[in-house]
Amino acid sequence: MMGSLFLGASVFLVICIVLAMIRVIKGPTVPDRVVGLDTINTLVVVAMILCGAASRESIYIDVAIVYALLSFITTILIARYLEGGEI
Amino acid sequence: MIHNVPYLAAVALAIIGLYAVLFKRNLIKIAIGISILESGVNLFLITLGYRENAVAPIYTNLPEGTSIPEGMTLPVPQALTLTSIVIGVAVLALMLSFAVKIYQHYGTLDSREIRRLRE
Amino acid sequence: MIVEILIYLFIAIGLTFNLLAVIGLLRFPDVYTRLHAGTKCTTFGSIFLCLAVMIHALRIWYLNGEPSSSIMPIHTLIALIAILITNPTGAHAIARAAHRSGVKPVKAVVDDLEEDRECHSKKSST
Amino acid sequence: MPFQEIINIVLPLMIVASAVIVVALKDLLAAAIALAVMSLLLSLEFYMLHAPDVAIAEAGVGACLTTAILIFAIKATRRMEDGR
Amino acid sequence: MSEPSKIVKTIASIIFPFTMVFGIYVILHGHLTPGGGFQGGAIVASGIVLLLVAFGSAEIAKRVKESHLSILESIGALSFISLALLGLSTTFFYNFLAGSNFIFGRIPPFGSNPGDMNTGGVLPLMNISVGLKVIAGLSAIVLVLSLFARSRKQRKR
Amino acid sequence: MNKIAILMVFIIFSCALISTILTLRPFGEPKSTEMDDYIIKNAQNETGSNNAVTSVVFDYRGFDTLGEATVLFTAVAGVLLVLRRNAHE
Amino acid sequence: MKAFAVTAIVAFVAYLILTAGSGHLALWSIDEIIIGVILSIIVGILSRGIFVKKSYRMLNPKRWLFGLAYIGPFFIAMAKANLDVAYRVITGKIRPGIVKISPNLKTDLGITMLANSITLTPGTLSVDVDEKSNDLYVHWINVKDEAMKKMPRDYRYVCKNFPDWIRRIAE
Repeated sequence: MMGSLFLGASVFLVICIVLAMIRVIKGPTVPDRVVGLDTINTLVVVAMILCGAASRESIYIDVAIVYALLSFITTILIARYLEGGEI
Repeated sequence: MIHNVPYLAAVALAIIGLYAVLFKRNLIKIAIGISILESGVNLFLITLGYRENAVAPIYTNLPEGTSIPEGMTLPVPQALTLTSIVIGVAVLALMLSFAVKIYQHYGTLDSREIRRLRE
Repeated sequence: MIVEILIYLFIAIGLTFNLLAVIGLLRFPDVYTRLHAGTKCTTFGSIFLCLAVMIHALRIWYLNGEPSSSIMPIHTLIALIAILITNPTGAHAIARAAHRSGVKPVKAVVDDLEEDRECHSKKSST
Repeated sequence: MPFQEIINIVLPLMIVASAVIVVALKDLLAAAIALAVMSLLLSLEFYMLHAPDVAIAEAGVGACLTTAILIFAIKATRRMEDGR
Repeated sequence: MSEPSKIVKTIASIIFPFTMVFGIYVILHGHLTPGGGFQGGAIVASGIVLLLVAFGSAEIAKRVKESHLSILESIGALSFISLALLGLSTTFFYNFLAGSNFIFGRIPPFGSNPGDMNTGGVLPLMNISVGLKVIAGLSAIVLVLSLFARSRKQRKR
Repeated sequence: MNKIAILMVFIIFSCALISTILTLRPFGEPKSTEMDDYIIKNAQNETGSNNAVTSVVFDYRGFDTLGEATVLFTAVAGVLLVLRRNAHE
Repeated sequence: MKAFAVTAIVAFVAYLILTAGSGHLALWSIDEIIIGVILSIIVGILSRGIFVKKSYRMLNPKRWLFGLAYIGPFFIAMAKANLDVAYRVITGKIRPGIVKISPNLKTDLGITMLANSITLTPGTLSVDVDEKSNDLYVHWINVKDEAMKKMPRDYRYVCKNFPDWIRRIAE
């Protein structure tokens, strides 16, 4: 019961990711694309947590923590490149 | 046919990667193409090992009522993919360092131009 | 029973705000306003979705009583804290990089940062 | 489980779409960003196929290290694919 | 112009120890939860990328020298091969510690269990050695590439 | 001439890949061999590890990991060899 | 030495939170605790000068209590922020601008907390920070005319009384 509820929520999130990818495809400048990437990061972390809860596996949530910590590094790396500083 | 979409996606990734390797002229783009090809192979291997209504082959806090051999995905393809990913990043780094060095020598990243300049 | 209603409510709120974030990402005209939508709404929505998962897991822990069922709520909390810390900082980094790489805010009424930077460059050049 | 099937149909299509963008874009920095999106979605797909080990490896390598190496290489050479 | 902003620096200094703790957690719990030597090594190397981005390579040069990295890599490779060789009385890569009631020598009960750190035989030790190797290798790659990019840029000026 | 050869290679490879896919088993029902069932059943007893993937990586197929470590070492050595001399100049 | 101790203790606590539920010794097993001690020493050595710089101000428990109390108004402001963004997404009414505010915060941690709170609260997004005077440049989605009159802009229009809260927490 609860499992299919969480899975349905993650299907909805996947559809949100499809919409956010339109911004990554269209984005006229590179910062627009980075904004899309950032949004997709958060959505994917939440989708992972929901699917872990749906399949009743508590150990799956570690993957979400890894993503939440590491996606930040990618974002500031690209931001540093864009503002022209030495990395 | 509609259920076989992951297989088709794996093949499509491989074909896209192959296209980038064969038809693009920028060396960094070629390296990216090889990376995409390798992602396709990884996806194919993982898809081969997937079982419907199964969980990962890890016994820690397994949900109750899992039948032991049938209720788990196959572990061997996952292990192979694991080694493949680390090899992939190492090889990508090697290719990119060669590309950077070539740019330093010839001042261009175009593969045909480099071939012409070398002669 | 009331717990289930709470879970349904939280999931509905979270999904609504995530959808709003994505629509805002598509509709707004420039980088800064898109960042408004993409940061605030996704953070808020993910707080509620994580809370729903945590309530569900805490109920299992309460019914079950084994220490090993405490792993799921605690790890979800850690992931939520990581999102809460890193998300606004990433937005700040992107906004700063966009402004420095020359993206101007569309239809801006006032731009103090641009004025200050021009003043600064004039001073240093003279 | 129809939801699982929907996810397993939509996600691979998105992965292929992002791969097409990677090859089509002329700006190498944008291509690197699209590659990061692709590896993100690939990791989610691995997760849905119940391979969390591989998902963690793809997350750690694809989210940070591949992008970092690519951006360092782009910084050492030049950003556009063709043109001076 | 070239410094990253104060906010990014502060958040990076807060995040960095937790990234390290989580990476080592993933390495050490490789035989219980998803993870292992490669994954944890990639996470720790990403932590080093975070330092590189937020504080510049001077900060890293204070802490880590190239000789440290090569020593780490050698230690990892040597301990991996010697752990494999120690089981040679039966076969190469024989798990000689499992079931011996020595360190890491317990056998978990069959089926679902909450996970015990003291199991797994040589697998945790191998995880640690491969983790050291991956940390050293990937950080060396990233550091050398970033140094090269910087030296190129200075020459252009 | 050269371009036509490349195009031929591309088309042949693509056709081979697509025709392979059409003959595969349906998604989600793999042919489970004896090896996989053996590993899933006995990994916990033989290696004492809860995670079957780790026991495959380091125990049943340790040679693969050895090869992987060699490749990683070679790649790192190659990168250092190519780039390091330049950083010192 | 003190920096090392603080970092190691924080790492140890983080490890304990990560491995909660592993045994019956009040949620932890004895093996995990032994390994946690070793790990915290390693992490302390690795990141001794990064996590704690010079000030030990945050060791005071009163500041942590204020930090907990800060969650309440912050969450209310965040809910308002989201309703506001929802309104602007649907109607498309925006009047953006970048304004400069001087909240007079001195420490790095304080300015970081303020910037992150500003990013998550109604209609504002921190764009840049002045390295010397700690002035914040804020992108405001709906600029009010009252705030534009004086040149050192009044920060109460942008971020209510958050600087006072943060002064109590971090300074």
